[in-house]
Amino acid sequence: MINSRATQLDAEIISNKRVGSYNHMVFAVNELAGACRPGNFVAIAVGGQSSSMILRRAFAIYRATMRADGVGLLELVVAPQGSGSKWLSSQSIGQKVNVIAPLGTAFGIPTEPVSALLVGGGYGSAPLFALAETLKSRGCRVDMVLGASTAGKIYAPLEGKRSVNSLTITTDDGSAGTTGRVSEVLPALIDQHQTDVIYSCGPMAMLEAITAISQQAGIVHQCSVEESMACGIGVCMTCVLPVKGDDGVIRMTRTCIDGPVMDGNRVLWTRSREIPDGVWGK
Amino acid sequence: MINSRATQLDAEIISNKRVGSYNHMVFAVNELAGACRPGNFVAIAVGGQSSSMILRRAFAIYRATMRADGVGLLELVVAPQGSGSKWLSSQSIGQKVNVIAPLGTAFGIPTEPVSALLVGGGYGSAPLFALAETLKSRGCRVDMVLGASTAGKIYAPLEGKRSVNSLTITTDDGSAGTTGRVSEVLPALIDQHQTDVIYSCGPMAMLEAITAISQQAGIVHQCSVEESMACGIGVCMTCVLPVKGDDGVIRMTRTCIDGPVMDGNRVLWTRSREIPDGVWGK
Amino acid sequence: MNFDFGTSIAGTFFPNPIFTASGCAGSGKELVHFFPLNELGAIVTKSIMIKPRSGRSTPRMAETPSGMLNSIGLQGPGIELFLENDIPWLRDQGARIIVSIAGETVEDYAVLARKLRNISGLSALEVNISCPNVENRGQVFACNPETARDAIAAVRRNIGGELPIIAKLSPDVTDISAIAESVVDAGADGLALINTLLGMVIDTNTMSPKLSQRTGGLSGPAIRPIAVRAIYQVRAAIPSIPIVGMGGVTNGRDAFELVLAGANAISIGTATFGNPMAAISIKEELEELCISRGFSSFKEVIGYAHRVDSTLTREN
Amino acid sequence: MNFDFGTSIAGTFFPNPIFTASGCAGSGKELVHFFPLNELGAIVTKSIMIKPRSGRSTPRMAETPSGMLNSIGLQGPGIELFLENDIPWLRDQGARIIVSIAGETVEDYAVLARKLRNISGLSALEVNISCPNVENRGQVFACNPETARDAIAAVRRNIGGELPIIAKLSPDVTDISAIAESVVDAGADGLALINTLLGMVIDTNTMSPKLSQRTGGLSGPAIRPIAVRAIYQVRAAIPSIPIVGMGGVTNGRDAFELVLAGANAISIGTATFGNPMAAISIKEELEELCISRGFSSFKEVIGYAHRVDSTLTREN
Ligand SMILES: Cc1cc2nc3c(=O)[nH]c(=O)nc-3n(C[C@H](O)[C@H](O)[C@H](O)COP(=O)(O)OP(=O)(O)OC[C@H]3O[C@@H](n4cnc5c(N)ncnc54)[C@H](O)[C@@H]3O)c2cc1C
Ligand SMILES: Cc1cc2nc3c(=O)[nH]c(=O)nc-3n(C[C@H](O)[C@H](O)[C@H](O)COP(=O)(O)OP(=O)(O)OC[C@H]3O[C@@H](n4cnc5c(N)ncnc54)[C@H](O)[C@@H]3O)c2cc1C
Ligand SMILES: Cc1cc2nc3c(=O)[nH]c(=O)nc-3n(C[C@H](O)[C@H](O)[C@H](O)COP(=O)(O)O)c2cc1C
Ligand SMILES: Cc1cc2nc3c(=O)[nH]c(=O)nc-3n(C[C@H](O)[C@H](O)[C@H](O)COP(=O)(O)O)c2cc1C
Ligand code: FES
Ligand code: FES
Repeated sequence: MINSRATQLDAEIISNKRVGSYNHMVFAVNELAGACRPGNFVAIAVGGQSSSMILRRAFAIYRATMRADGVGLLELVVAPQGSGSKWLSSQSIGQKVNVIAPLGTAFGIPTEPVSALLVGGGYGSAPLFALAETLKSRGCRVDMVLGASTAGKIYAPLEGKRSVNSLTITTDDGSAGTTGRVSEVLPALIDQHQTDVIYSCGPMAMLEAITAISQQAGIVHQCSVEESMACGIGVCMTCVLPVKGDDGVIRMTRTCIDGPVMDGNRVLWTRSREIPDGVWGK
Repeated sequence: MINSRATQLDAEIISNKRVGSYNHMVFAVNELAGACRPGNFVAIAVGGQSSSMILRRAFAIYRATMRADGVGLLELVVAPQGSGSKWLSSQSIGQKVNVIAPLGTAFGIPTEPVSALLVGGGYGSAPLFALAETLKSRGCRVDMVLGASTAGKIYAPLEGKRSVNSLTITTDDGSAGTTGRVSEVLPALIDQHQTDVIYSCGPMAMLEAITAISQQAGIVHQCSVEESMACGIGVCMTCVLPVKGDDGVIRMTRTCIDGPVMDGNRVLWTRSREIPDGVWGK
Repeated sequence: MNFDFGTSIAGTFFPNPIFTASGCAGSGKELVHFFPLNELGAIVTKSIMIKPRSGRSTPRMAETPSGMLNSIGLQGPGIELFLENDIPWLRDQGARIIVSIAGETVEDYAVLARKLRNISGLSALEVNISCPNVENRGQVFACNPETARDAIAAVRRNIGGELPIIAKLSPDVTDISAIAESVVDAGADGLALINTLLGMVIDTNTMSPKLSQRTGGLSGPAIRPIAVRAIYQVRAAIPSIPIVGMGGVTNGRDAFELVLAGANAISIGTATFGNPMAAISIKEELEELCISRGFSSFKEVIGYAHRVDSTLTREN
Repeated sequence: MNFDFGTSIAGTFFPNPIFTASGCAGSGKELVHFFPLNELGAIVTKSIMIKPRSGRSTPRMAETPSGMLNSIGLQGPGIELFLENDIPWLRDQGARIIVSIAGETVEDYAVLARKLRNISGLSALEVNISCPNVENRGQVFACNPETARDAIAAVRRNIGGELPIIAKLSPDVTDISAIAESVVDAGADGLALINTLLGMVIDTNTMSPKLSQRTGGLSGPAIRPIAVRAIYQVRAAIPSIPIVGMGGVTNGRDAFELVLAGANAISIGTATFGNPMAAISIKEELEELCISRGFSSFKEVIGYAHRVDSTLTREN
C-alpha cells in the first residue's frame, strides 16, 4: 500500500548550497514534514513546464522538520548526475517545484536500545543522519560507515556527525579515510561494536555485499534500495526486485511502495538480466 | 541567400517589461546590432536545456542600437501566445538565450523622399517604428495605422509615435480609435496623404486585404509576412509562399530568406489548402 | 452550462470519457489514495493473463525525450487471484470496470473470455493483442490481420452476453486500418488506439541496451502525433466504430485533440506517472474546453476534425 | 590521441561519419554560411525528382513534443536544374556529395539513376523510397517488400559503375528487417534508417488538422528510440550491411547511441533547425566520446552494443 500520508504540493526552494559533489537543498512545505520518517523518499517533477523530462525523480529525505512558525522544512541531498538532477540542483531560491512526499517505507526502529551500524554509499548517507538521531533518542549505540569513490562524494555534515558514536570513512581512491570499499571494513566493525542491526543505503552492488556480510554475521539488515522508478506511487511496476514475502513466496516486489527500505536478507540480489529461478510466475 | 550578417550568439536579457498585452524585451548583443535593418527578424531558442520545444521562434526586430560602450541592444515585442513565447516572456533579467540575428530581408528604403503609409496589425507594429525613423531621416512623410482586436493589443510606445506624422488606430471592439479593421480606413488615408508606398506587417489576412487596396490604388506594397518557420535559415522549406519572381515565374518561395519582407503585389495570397494554379512545379 | 459529458462504447454508457490506460493504474488501489475512482469514466485494469506472471527483470524502464520505454512483461497475479481480489474491490469503489486481458495463444484468449463471461459489474473487456504469439514465432498478434482476427474471434465466441469487446491495436504496423477492419470483422465492438511503439535506448555508459530485455514500448507525449494519426485514419476507415483513444495525453488540450480526431473516450497512461491527479485534471480541462468551444455535448466533438469544410479551406 | 574517425559505406571512404540528412540542409547553400561543408563526412542533398515540384501548400509544419511534423511534399527544381546548379557548386565546396532521389513510379527511379550514372564527384546515391507509388494506390514504396525491391532494382539496373546505392527505409512498417532484406537482395549497398513516422496534429483552435495535407512526417528526438530499435534490429538481421543512421540525433551522446546500435554513419536532420551548427558540434562531441570510452577507431564502435557479454549480464 502507498504511504498513507503521501501528499502532492508545490514547495518553494529556500536554500540550495553546494557541499562537496552534492547540493544540499531545503524546501518549504506544510505539515507533511511532520509525516516524514527516516527512509521515506520524495518524488519531484523536474524541468519545468514544457520539459522533455516527463517522469519525476526520487530523492531520499535527508531531514524533515517543522519550524516554530508552522512551516515544514524538507531537506534533500542532490547529486547532479543526469539532466533531471542537474536541473533541480540549478534551481534558484524562490523557485517552486512540485513534490509528492512522503513516499515508501521507513527504516524500522527497534523498540529496545540496540547497537546499530549505519552504512552509506555516496549520497546514500542522506537518509542515515535522521535515522541516527532517532536511534540515538531511543538509546541505541550508532556507528556509521560512509564510503564513496572519492572524498568529495562523502556527504557527512558536521551536525550529522554529532549524532553518531563513531564514524568510519572509506574511499576507493584513498582521498579520505581508509582506502577501499565499505564492505571491507564492515566485519571488523560489527565485531568491535557488537552490532545488532545494520541499516544501509547506497548502490545496489554495495547493498548486495552488505547482505552477504550480515547473513554471515546472522544479523538484521535493513537496506534502502534504488531501482529506476517511473511513477513512485505503485502504479507502473517498473521498480521491482525479487523479494521473499512473509509467506515464503518470492515475488517481483515494488520498491516504491514496499520499499525503498527492505529486509536485505529477503532480497534476491541478482546482476543477471534473467528473472531468478523460484520467483512466482516465472 | 541567407542574410550575410546572420550570427549566432548567447544574449543576456537586460530588460523585460509588460506593455499592454505584450512584453518589451531588451537583449545585450554585440556588433550584430549594427547589422540589423528594419524588417529583419531574429530566431530564438526557447525552453532551456531539455526543453520539449525543439524549434526556434521568430521575432521581428523592434529596434537594434549600439550603445556608446560598444554593447549592442536588440529590442523585441513579444506576445505571450503559446508555450514558446510564454517561456521567453517569463524569463528574468540576467538570463541568457541563444539568438540568431539578423535574419531575412529588410524593408526597402526609397532613395527619394516619398509619402509612406505604415500599417501594423497587433505586434506587427514592432518593426515599423525603426522603419519610420529611417524613413523620416530620409525626408519621407510617414503616416501610421495600427489595428488590433482590442486596445491592449495596440503596441505604440510614446517614443515611437514621435517619428510619425500621423497615427490612426483601429480596434475591432472599438476600445481605442476607430471601430473596425485597418483595411477600412486605408483608402481614405492613401487619398489624404497621397501615399506613394505602403509598408505593412501583421496577420496574413490583413496583408492580403492591404494588397488588394494597394493594387487598386496602383502603389507599391512592401509587407512582412508570417509563415510557420522550422529553421529560419532557409534549409527546411516549411515557410514558403507562392511568389512571382522577376522572371514572372511563380515559385513556392522561402519567407525566411527571401522574406519576411516581400512585394505584396507579387504574393499569391490564398486561403485554400491547394497550391494555386500556375505555380511552378504544380 | 448544461454540458452533456457522457459517452458510450458499444451501448455501454460512461458518465465521462476519461479512463485510465491499461498498465498505468494497476487495479486502482494506489490511485484511490489521490481521488475516488468513480470520478473517472472507467478504470481499465492492467492486462491480466491466465497464470501468475513475474514479468521481466529490471531495468524495466528508460526515460526518453518527452516519453519513456517500458518492458514490464505483463507482471500480474493471474486471472483467478485477480477476480478474487481486484474485481470485488473495484466494485466496492463504485468504479466502472474495463478488464484488459492478454494471452500467448488464441486458446488463452478463449479461456480468459470464459472466465470473465459470468462476472457481474464489468463495463467492457479490452483485449490487448500486442502480445507475442508463442505459436507463431513470437510475432505479436496485433501485427497481422489474421492473428489479430483469430484472437478477437476467440474472445467473441466465448464471451457470450452483452459485454462489449474492445480490441487494442498496435501502431507498429504498415496499415492499421486493415488490422482494425479485420478485428471489427471478427466481432470487436470497439477499438483501443494506440498501444506503445517498439523502441530501444542504449545506455552510453554501459554501451548496452538499457532495458534488460533490450526493447520496450514507447509511450508519452512523444507518440501523440502517431496516436492522433492512427485514430483519424481508423475513424475515417470505419466511421461508426467506437474508439478509446490514448497516447501521450497529458492535459485537456491533448485529450480534446484525440477526440477531434475521432476518439469516443480517452485513456490516460504515462501522464499519471508524472502526476497522480493527471486523469482528474484532464477530465476537468477537457470539459471546460468543449464548453468554451461552444459544444453542448461531448458526442458532438467526437471526430469533429473530419467535417468537410474545415479540411478544405484554411483558417487564419 | 590518434583516433581514426573515418568510416566507409560500401567501399566509399568518408573522413568522419557525420552527414546531413536529406531535406534538412537543402543543397548546403545556406549552411555554408555557418561552416565549411567539407568539414562534414558528406552532404546528403534534398530528395530530387525528375521534374520541378512545388511541394505542398502551407502550413507545412507543426511542432510536437520533442519533435516536429513536416509535409514539404518534395519541393525542388527537378533533376536537370539540380545537376546544373547544385552539384557543381557542392563540388566547388570540396564537399563529399550523396544525392538523394525520389520517384512516383519505378520508372522514375530508373530515369533518375540514368541521369546520375555519369555525374562525377558523387560519393553515393541515397534512394528515398518513402514516396507514394502512384501506380499502386499511392502506397509508399518503402512499406512493402515487393515495391521497395522494385524501386531499388530499377536503380541498380540503371546506375552502372561503382556508385554505392543506399536505400532509405520507412519505420512505418510491421517488419523493417524484411524490407531491409528485400532491398539488399535487389542490390542496395547500404541502408539509411530511418525516415520520418506518419503523424498528425490537430489544431485545437481551428479544430482541423494543422498541416494542409493533414498528415506529416514526425522527426526529432521524440523518434530516437524508434531509430535506435530499427538500426539495432537491422544490424542484427544483416550484420554486414552499412547503415546510415538518423532520427532525433541532437548531440554527440545521441550519435554515439545510434553507432552503438549499428550505424556506420549518422545523418543530422531536425537538429539543424534548432541549431545551424548542430552537425559540427555533434561531430566534435562524438569524437571526444569515442576517445573517452577508450576506442581507438570509430569502426570499433559500430554495433558495439551487440557484443554478447553485455547483453547477458547487467552492469551496475
Ligand atoms: C528511492 C530513491 C532514492 C533516491 N535518493 C536520491 C538522493 O537522495 N539523492 C540523489 O542525488 N539521487 C537520489 N536518487 C536518484 C535520483 O532519483 C535520480 O535517479 C538521479 O538523480 C538521476 O536522475 P537524473 O535525472 O539526473 O538522470 P537521468 O539520466 O536524466 O535520468 C533518467 C531516468 O533514469 C532514472 N535514473 C537514472 N539514474 C538512476 C539511479 N541511479 N537510480 C534510479 N533511477 C535512476 C531517473 O530517475 C530518470 O527516470 C534516488 C533514487 C531512488 C529510486
Ligand atoms: C517573421 C516572423 C516574425 C515574427 N515576429 C513576432 C513578433 O515580433 N512578436 C511576436 O510575439 N511574435 C512574432 N512572431 C510569431 C512567433 O515566432 C511565434 O510563432 C509565436 O510567438 C507563437 O509561438 P509560441 O511558441 O508561443 O506558440 P506555440 O504554439 O508553442 O508554437 C508552436 C509552433 O508553431 C509556430 N507558430 C505558432 N504561431 C505562429 C504564428 N503566428 N506565426 C508563425 N509561426 C507560428 C511557432 O513558431 C512554433 O514553431 C513572428 C513570426 C515570424 C515568422
Ligand atoms: C508502464 C506501462 C505499462 C503498460 N502496460 C500495459 C498493459 O498491461 N496492457 C496494455 O494494453 N497496455 C499497456 N500499456 C500501454 C498503455 O495502456 C497505453 O496504450 C500507452 O502507454 C500509450 O498511452 P500513454 O502515452 O498515455 O501512456 C502500458 C504502458 C506503460 C507505460
Ligand atoms: C523538413 C524535413 C524535410 C525532409 N525531407 C526529406 C527528403 O526530401 N528526403 C528524405 O529522404 N528524407 C527527408 N526528411 C527526413 C530526414 O532526412 C530524416 O530521415 C528524418 O527527419 C529523421 O531524422 P531527424 O530526426 O534527425 O530529423 C525530411 C525531414 C524533415 C524534418
Ligand atoms: S515506480 Fe511505479 S510501481 Fe514503483
Ligand atoms: S524556415 Fe526553414 S526554409 Fe524557411
